[in-house]
Amino acid sequence: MTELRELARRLLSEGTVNAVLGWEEGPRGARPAFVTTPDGADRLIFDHRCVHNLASYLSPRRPHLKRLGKVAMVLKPCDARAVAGLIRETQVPRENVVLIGVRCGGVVTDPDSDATLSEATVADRCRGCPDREGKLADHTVGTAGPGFPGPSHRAQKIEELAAKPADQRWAFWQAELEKCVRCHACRQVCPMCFCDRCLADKTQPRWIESSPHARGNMAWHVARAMHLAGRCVDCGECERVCPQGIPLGLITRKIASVVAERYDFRPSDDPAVPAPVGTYRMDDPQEFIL
Amino acid sequence: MTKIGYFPGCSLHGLSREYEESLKAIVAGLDTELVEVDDWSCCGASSAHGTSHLLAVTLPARNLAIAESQGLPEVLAPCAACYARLASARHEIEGDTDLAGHVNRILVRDFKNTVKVRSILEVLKGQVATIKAKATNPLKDLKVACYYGCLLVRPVEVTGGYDDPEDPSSMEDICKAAGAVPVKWNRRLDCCGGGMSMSRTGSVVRLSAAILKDAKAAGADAVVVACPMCHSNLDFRQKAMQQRGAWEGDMPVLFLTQVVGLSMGIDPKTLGMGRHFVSTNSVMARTAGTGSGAGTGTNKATAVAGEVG
Amino acid sequence: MDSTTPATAGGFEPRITAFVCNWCTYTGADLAGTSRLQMASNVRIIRLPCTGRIDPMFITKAFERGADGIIVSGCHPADCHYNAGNYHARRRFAIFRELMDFLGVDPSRITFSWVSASEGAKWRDVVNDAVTRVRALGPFTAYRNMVVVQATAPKSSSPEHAGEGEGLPMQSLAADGVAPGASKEVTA
Amino acid sequence: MARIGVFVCHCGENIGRTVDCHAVAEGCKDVPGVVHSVDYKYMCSDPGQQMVKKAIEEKGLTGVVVAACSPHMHEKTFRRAAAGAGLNAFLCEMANVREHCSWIHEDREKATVKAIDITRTIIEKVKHNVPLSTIRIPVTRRALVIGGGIAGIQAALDIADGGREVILVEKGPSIGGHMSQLSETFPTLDCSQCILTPRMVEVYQHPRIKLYAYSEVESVEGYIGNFKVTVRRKARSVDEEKCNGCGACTQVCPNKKIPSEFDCGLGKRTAIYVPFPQAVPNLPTVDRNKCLLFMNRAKGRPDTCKKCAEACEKGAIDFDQQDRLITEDVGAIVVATGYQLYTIGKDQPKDNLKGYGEYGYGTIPDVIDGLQFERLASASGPTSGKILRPSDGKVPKRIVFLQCIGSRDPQKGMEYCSKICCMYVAKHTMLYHHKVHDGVATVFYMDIRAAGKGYEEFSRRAIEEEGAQYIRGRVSRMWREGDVIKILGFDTLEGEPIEMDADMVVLATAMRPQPGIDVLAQKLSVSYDQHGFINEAHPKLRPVETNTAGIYVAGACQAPRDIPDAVAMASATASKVLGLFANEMLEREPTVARVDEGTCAGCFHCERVCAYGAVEHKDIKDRAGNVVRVIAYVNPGVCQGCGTCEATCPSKSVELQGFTDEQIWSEIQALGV
Repeated sequence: MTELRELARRLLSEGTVNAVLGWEEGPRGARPAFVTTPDGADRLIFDHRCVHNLASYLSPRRPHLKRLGKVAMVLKPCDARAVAGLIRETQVPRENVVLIGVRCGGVVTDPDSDATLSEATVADRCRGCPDREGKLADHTVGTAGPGFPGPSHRAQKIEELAAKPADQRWAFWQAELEKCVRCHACRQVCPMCFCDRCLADKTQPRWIESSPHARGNMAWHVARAMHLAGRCVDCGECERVCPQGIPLGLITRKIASVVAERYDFRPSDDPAVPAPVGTYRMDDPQEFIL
Repeated sequence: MTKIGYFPGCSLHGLSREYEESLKAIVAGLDTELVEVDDWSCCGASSAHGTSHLLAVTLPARNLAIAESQGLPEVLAPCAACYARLASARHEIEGDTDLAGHVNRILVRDFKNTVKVRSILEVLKGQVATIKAKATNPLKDLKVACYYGCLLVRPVEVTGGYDDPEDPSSMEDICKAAGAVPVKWNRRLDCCGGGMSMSRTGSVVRLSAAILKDAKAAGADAVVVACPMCHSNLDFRQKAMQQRGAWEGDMPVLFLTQVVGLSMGIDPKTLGMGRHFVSTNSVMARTAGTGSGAGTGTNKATAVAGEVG
Repeated sequence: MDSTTPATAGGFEPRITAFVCNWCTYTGADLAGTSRLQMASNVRIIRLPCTGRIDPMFITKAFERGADGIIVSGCHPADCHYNAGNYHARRRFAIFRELMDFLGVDPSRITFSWVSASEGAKWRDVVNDAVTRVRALGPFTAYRNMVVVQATAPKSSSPEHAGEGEGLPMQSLAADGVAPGASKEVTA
Repeated sequence: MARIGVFVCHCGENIGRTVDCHAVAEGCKDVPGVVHSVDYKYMCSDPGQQMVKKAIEEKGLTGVVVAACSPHMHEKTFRRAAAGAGLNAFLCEMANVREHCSWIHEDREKATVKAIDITRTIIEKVKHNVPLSTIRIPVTRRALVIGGGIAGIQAALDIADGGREVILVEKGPSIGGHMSQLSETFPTLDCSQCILTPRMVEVYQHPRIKLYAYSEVESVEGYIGNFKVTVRRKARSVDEEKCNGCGACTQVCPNKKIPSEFDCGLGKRTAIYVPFPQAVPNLPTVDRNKCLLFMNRAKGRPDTCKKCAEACEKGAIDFDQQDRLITEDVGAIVVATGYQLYTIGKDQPKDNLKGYGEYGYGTIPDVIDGLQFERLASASGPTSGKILRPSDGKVPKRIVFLQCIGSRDPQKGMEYCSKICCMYVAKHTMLYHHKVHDGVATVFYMDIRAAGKGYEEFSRRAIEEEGAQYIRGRVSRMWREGDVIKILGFDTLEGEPIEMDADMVVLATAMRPQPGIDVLAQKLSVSYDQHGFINEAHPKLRPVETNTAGIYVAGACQAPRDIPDAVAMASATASKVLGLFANEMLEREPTVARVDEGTCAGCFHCERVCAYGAVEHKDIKDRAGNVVRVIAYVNPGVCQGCGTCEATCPSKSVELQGFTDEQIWSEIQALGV
């Protein structure tokens, strides 16, 4: 923690950055912090409650970045994958941001103040997390916790769901998708959703019906899943912020496992590694094509 | 010990008993156990498919249904004609659900057509390594002309293409494993006259004589067959050929199972070597070799009996 | 009753939309026409320059607007008029197909095929097989009537997921069969 | 508000027989936006087109839908008609109710319902069409001809004589193709070399033809008018400038036992060789697989034999010569790669092809194919024109010719007829009769196909005057007894099996395209059929064009062809190419992609999927000139209109004109329940 603060104070006092994006203690738990003065650096904290993916603040669409100018950003290794995605898709020039990587031991699901990190409360995505020390960082601080063994509960649920007959899966998702009120919080929080005008807002033609009935929601969640194929870094924010508690992580993880199996691709924190959609191999599997 | 269904067919219990005798003799050596299809009936041969297609399919289907109820995944039909009838019935039923339904109604049993039909070449070809290993008496100086006839490797859709229909090699491979020396000759796949044996003996004499001449010209000491019909036309008819001046010499005609038996050192009597019309003494002389129990003496008496039969 | 496909007793005839590429499958369908190859009349073709142009949104929209089945067809790999359109399409649809299957849509409702300009007969077989397959599956009212479902189902105030960290209605998965509060489909 | 005109065509009875065209016209009347809906017997006829023009002028139509045949047939016709009446051509679309409806259904009621559906989808689409103007792009007025056989030679000469530059690429050491291997040609029996070599010399001396022999096409990029072709000039190990073609090197080469490809293996050649006396270019080539020096180098041993270099006064032999890659800009490409003969061997290049076990899989001596017989009969052949048996050099007194070997035989993989065999077998019987007067030629045939000019008379002459014995039937088996070939066949006219002896058997084997044609077709992104023959754009109306604009096809690479066909097609491609090069700029379909700069997020997925590199980065600057955003820009000249970018773009900010999302969406809506 102190190492992080020292670094932030130095960067701010030297003027290399105009602000440091990190976390601070909020009234109901950890919350994102924008530190702009050297002594403000003491507000910075990092612990198992810092669940947010700050990368979404880097998207040029967000006003914060424009106003603040050059920033430094504290990022967990999983967040680094999101930053790499933004760099890969020419949204953030690498030189415009200083990355402070923190060694991470896993975080809980919700940043509530009294949350304690344990086998029961750890976020599902941290189970079996491969790299608790990110490579994409200018500075790396903190000490990595032991981490938690896999496999992730969501993977088991996906297996369960996949094993059920099609009509039961259909019924399950009907029940879930029907609850969606199309608040698009999942879109607003996602670092990879940086389009100026989203497909869901395009009216001519309206591919995705705007009214929040199951049919329109199905089109929206299909479009979202297809756009995230090979790009979603599993930061879990969409599922956390969904007011209706829809298990969006199941969809993104299912797509991620399909992409991993078929094209041997896992999101990486190296911007040079191309995402699978948009590339191809001559011998891609095509067993489903007559 | 692998189990395989066994469909003898009328010839192997009749005119070509030696084919069954030699088959049963060598099977033990190949750690295979023959499970005869119980209460098997005639496969229909050429007469059935001459009269009615449904009859030609249902007769073999009955045997396949029995084998299926005995839990046999595969059935060996050593006689080429039985093999052809059983295999083509299985092929036709598999491709035609209406026919399958009709056959089921006639057989009054639930026949799912799961039994695979194997020819003697397929089975022995699969055991070439064992035959080579068990060849205690390799038939080094026996030159053989392997004769396939018309049904063993054709039609390729029915046989599943276990051997090239135009340029087969399985019988040669088996004979080589037995130590014999297959010769290169031309009429391996020519017709021997087949079912015309009785009705148009003249044709059989002409066709079979041409085959024997070609084998002789290629320097064969014996012709090897795997079909009772071919055997009877080539062996039994040699006397008629001589009477009609179509063929002078005499060429022993052996069953493939007998060749394998000899190489295993099984004594000729058990292999039914004496049952042929054309004496097989010349073969025994070449294959006596060091094999145990290969006494030539016994052959004379049985050969004579064979002559008369 | 025309051509080779016998109508089922109930007389249900599926509506199938085909998204095909202009250079190979559309021309293959033309060839099937010039060769007078008879086929089921349930398929309506929408022409696109390349399978690379075919967007998963087309398929969800077609299902929404009443299609019972979809055919997506284009040039064989390496034959694409635009060199690589079909390679991109192959990846896109491999993922889309698994997604729809995961969401409960029977994958045999969507037929993917490569049909070249000289394969008129193959196009006829693709069409006839797809029509037979979708006819057996019956009308896809489950998709186009989703909007109706919401009105009839009880307000799903299912308590089990409130406050649970994962936001995952565990009970709904454990329960065998239809999750509580889910739609009671009104089958046509 | 749209004012759409719908014109339903009966197409004589092609559509009218199974589709109630009047009902279709009536069915579209009530569609919102349709102000004119009629049906007529022949829309593509002049009166039909006049109807369209009159309706556009009188009713002020803003869109035209012609429900008739496939757009591949008459889209151009009706778009030209619409443009003639002042309506932008791209506001006119075709609804395919013939190939996709009337021809493939018989139930009139169902076909009519389907026709109405198809027409309605196109009506909805046209409502969202926008006027487009054709794109004009520069044309490189130089042509590439691939293949130096008679077709390639003819195409190159015609284009060059038309005043345009030509690059002729030939894979072999010399041009001439299979025609140079023939002795005489049917139906006039004039000597093949005598009519071919002048053309070959003409190519060599033509100022506007650049000949790349012993070269292959490595890669092709670009599109009509702007192809960039890379040619690999394979190393001959002979310097073309220095060599004067004296041939001294070929005399001294020690390795003389190599089967000559030109003589189909009947003659022998040296490691450094000139394929045949009249070769153009007259340059020797070192066969690096057979030259002792290169074989040693391959094993890392020092060079031993350099006899050819020592014998060469000009010092033209250069063992260190490497392949050279040369890039050429061309505007059009003619594919003329010719054919190869099917072989009856056991292993075949494709698994759907089978050999002829019945004829010994090609292992029986003195059983040869048509080209080998040509080499025997040719004066420059291994036997200097005498018909001798390859096995023992004796004169064969009985030759049996077998027609349709591989051709018209679906079990072997080729169900088509190879067109030329009936004629060249008749020719062979004549050549044989002229050279061996007491020889008996027997031909087993199924039916003689002699449809060309003077062909029937030619084959009758072979039978009636030259004594060829024609037996209608096939040969079931063939084997060798002693030094005689036994033939077992059947005479279907006599109804009797036949067994006869032959001293030599000539198989008229099927024509297949050259090996590697599929790789070349993929480089050119041209489609080909299951045998490998290149697909023409339309068998009747566009036989020498392919579906890829700017790429034409001539000769036996498109289908079995005889020499008159190949030459005619070659001249046809030349006229197409010269037509293309007639004007400075080339008009191109404006169906290209365009980026909506307002909503593009600059993620550049589109750039990654574009196969033509048509997407560029464009800076959006504010008034002060500093860059605010970087977005995608599609270069209309380069974009080929595949639309993959639009399907990949998450925010749908790029629109492919002619196939925009709105158009497709409206087509899907029209099919809605």
